Amino acid sequence: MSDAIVRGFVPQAKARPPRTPETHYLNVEYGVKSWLLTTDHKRIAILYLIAVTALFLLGGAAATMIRLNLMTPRGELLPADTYNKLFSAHGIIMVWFFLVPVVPTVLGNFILPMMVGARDLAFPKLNLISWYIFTIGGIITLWAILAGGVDTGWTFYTPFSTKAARTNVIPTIIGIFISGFSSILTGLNFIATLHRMRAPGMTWTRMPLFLWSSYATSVILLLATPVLAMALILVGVERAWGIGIFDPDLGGDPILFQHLFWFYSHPVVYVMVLPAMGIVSEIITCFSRKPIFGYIFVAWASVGIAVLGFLVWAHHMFVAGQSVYSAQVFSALSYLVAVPSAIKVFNWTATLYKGSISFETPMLFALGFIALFTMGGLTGLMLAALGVDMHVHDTYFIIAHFHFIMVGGTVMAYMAGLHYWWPKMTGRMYSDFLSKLSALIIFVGFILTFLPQFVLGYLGMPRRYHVYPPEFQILNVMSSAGASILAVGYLLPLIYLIWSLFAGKAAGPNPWGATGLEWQTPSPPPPHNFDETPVVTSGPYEYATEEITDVH
Amino acid sequence: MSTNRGLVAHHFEDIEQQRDVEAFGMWMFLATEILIFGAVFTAYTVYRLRYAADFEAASSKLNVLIGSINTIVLLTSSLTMVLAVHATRAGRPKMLMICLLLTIFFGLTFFGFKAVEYYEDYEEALVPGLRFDPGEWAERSPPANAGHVQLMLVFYYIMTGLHAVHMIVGIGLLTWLVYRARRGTLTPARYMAVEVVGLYWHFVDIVWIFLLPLLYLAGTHRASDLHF
Amino acid sequence: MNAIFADVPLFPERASTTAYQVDALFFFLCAVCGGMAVLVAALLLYFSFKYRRRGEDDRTPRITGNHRLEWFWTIAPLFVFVVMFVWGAKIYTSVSEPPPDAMEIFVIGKQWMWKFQYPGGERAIENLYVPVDQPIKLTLASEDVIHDFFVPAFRTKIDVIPGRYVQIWFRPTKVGEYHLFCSQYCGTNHSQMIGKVFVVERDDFRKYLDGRKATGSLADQGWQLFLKFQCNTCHSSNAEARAPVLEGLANNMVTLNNGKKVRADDGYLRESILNPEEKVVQGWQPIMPTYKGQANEEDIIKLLAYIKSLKPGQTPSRNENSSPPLDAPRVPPKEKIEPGDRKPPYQPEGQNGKP
Amino acid sequence: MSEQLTPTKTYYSVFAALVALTLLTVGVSFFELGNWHTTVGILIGVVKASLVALFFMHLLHSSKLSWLAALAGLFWLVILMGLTLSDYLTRQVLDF
Repeated sequence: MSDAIVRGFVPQAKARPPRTPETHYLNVEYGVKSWLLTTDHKRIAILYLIAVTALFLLGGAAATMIRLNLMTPRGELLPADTYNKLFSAHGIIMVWFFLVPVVPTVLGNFILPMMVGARDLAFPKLNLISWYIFTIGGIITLWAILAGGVDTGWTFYTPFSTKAARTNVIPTIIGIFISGFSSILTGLNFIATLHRMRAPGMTWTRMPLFLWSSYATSVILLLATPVLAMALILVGVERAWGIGIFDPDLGGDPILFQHLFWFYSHPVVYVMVLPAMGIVSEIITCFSRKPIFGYIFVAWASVGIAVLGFLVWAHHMFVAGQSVYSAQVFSALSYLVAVPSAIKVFNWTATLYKGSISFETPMLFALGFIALFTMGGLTGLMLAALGVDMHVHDTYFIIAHFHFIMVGGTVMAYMAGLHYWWPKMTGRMYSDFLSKLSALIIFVGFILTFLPQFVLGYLGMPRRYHVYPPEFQILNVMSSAGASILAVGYLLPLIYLIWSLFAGKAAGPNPWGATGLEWQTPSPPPPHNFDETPVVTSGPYEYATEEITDVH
Repeated sequence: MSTNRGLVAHHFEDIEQQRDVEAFGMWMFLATEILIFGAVFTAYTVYRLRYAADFEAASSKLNVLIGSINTIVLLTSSLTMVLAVHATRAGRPKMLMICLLLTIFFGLTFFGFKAVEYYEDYEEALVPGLRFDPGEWAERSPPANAGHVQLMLVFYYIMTGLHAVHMIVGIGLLTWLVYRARRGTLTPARYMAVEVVGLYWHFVDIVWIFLLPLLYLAGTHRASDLHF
Repeated sequence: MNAIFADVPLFPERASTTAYQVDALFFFLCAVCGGMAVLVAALLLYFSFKYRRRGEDDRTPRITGNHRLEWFWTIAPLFVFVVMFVWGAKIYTSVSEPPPDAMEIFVIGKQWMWKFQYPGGERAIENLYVPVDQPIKLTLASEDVIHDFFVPAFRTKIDVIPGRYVQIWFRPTKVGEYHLFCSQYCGTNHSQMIGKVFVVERDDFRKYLDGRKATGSLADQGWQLFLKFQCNTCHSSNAEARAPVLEGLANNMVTLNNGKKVRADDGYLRESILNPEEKVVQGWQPIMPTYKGQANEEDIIKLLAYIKSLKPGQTPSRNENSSPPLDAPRVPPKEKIEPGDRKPPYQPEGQNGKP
Repeated sequence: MSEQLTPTKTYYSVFAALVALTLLTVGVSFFELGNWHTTVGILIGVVKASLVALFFMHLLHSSKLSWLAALAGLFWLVILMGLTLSDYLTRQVLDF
């Protein structure tokens, strides 16, 4: 590796004591109206932050109820119907109203235009419209869930959702359908921005990796969401009309719904995890003060995941009665998509080599991400193996696997990104001790919650079970105990982050000594980000050069 | 940048960049639309291959004459739409107004024919769940499976219905253009609004180009099928 | 502490041949994936410790990559993946192809119970008894929504889909009592759509069946339905028959009127009862009415068992002994029809102790 | 998008071609083609759609980005259809 060493890292001179600029995007205007009619991507990001956090708390509350109910094998706490509605609510809220939007709309909206050196996204009004669409969709879905609920699970499998369910399926579907357009418009906005709004000199290979992964994410949002929208419409039509396309009585095939559904819902897993990977790439380089190892591989791995991610959907249907040949094709393709993920993990690890690693809060979360995501990804390999999937499909093994990816992966990385960019977004620093404590609590709570579920799953406990055989109780109690620790871990940041708004120290433009155009602006940034369009002359992670602050 | 002040939004460098972005944005939206319709087309293909005979039987009951006339009506509206774009860029406001109104007119003509067709479908008991006679299909020679016929008809309504929704949105957008044309804010320098709405309108036309063979032309027709 | 954890299972029992195959692959995957996880975790910890920041003046080398190394970890996993894929696919394929000597049991799922029908006509709900060391082929149908037949100890699972048959097979290896779960969410009482699979010795299995007191074998019951639905009006073996003879039809190839050939398997027979005009045999008119709504999944299973049992010369001809029209007050047809009319249609390979 | 205007004559000839192709596709449906009606109809439809896209939607003179978006939509449609059909076309074994 020594041949690649060019120059060494030379620390910068001590910065001036940080202070908050006088005019920034937060105080340039005041009043509710100035927020609700804003087209500033940074303010819209804050609007999303509020909406998404509220929904996360609701989804989390549902999860808490589920875990409480599963403390005892007879499920005394909740009636079966309520339990079913709760896990459906948990899935629907968390997938469509938290995990999918969270990183693109909050961190992406805030950081992406600044990272490319633009004054805003390509379509600022569309961006605001997206937020309204998202909010309206969210309100309709929440109304459906709170006024009677829906008990189909987040997967809406036919013919249960079309014929048997007696709950608010149609309003829920309408809510998800509407919010889907928010995803589409956000993706569209990002792609247009990345193609057309990059600052002079910001070539594709000089883009930070968060931008590459945002691009890949947007492609998925743009091309997968419409299929889900249509699949849901078909369910709605069949349910409302009493006659439809997945109806076995007419010769329709209920499995067809699963094809359409997973055509969206598998790639959407990468919508959740790709931006998370982007965040981690930013943070690992920053806190080890080294350029990313193998930039081109990591960048193209994002694109590879986005494309290959579309070719594997039917691995959710290995035991669902699809053809044996088709199952083999999808199993083989599923292994391909593991390759780019593996590349990323190896390259992050290699980036640490010979670095100068400091363990600030974002870095702790990012390291937690790598560990948990690796476990999630590796168990995914087990699921891609047809023989093993036959046993663990639809059990807690699956639950554990995708929570490792989505909670251990996406949420961990979101926390990392939030802590990383929080000083930029608010101009304030949060409590160092409490934030590190919460990183630790979340990691430990997570492991305790979901590791037992792998065992439960291999033992055969099916998912979505309200009651279960008594021998599974101890593992379930362990999991529930872990969940309560996890809950504390998630509530803690809520407290100290809000606290930091009032009592936090001024952060200064670049508290982490990071590269990247977003750190060239004051914190919080001015309304139009840059007074002068910045000119980029070097790659994204010039940590190992003499000058790290000067990008011109 | 200074020459185009007022034309260019604050976050763009120049008008070129802005136009490119606007066209690209609409094309991306159309890629999304391809997959919206693509999902239904995929479902349709699955059953079309599986129940070929029944789908052809059902298709032969649809009104091929109205379907064909509507195709030509839509193609004409596409022509007037593209002429509207041309008129804007050539700086001919009167021609622009005429073309926009003609486009709306052809769009409404399409709906007129479509309404007649839907009404006839109802009269002929071709509406599953509302008015449908399974016995009629079983007694045909050769008999068709009433279930599969209903499946085909459900596709017919969903596809044409979805297309109609897009037409309504399109007519709304055209009306907005008429409003802007009257206020004189569509000029050779600011023609992108017409171009972008045009892209959308043509796409809706393309969808119908495929609905015609998929729905109306699936089986062999006889001269007697040509009626209103 | 020990007392609490003494009863906690950490690994499911193995009670079928498939279970051993699946576990072998699972252990392999655990070893490979576990190895990788440990490697990554160890590197993370080691680097984090070794290269921790010692001061603000730390210098870091500029390492931007190493193409040879990167290509290595791009390509190398693929070889391991091929092994995983082939191994998994082999197990999966073997599970979808039942051996010819398998005993067939029909399973019907409905909200929220499992119903079983043995070849001898015995019926059961909730608890499935199977003899040890005997390949069992399950043919499964659903009456409402998608269910899933899952026996963890057998490591087998299959979604039961309305509108068609699915099949799965296993060979139980160990006498015992095992969980049966529905693992595809199917509504309110999804978690109570459970049962037990009892793997018993062959003798005990015979005793169990004797205790079920069937009113005739599955094929017998099918024969009654055959008469009740008056199938023999058309499907008769005499010259003026208006429909194909069903004797010896099952699992042979038939030519359809569009020239295609299909195998007359369970799925085809089921479809021919419910959607008769769909796949008409060459040389016949599509005149058969549908029996959708008249014959439920259980009836169809019985009819199938009967059709499969039909040997040449066994189709009941229409005579004065034929059953009364559909839904007329029923007299057990066995007493109305002379024993000479037909031979006993089905004997489950000498296992059935019934007279 | 700033290149010279397409002459209107082009639009009229494309329109004429589209109408002719429509008449052709409807006309063909009166012949006995067995199972080939949909295939022929789709093929003619592809020609018509290409004409509309290239001339009416100005794809011919559009930036690479517009091509990228249009082709991405089509490519993903092929994925959706192709892999879904890979299931349905290989199912006969247990299918009804």
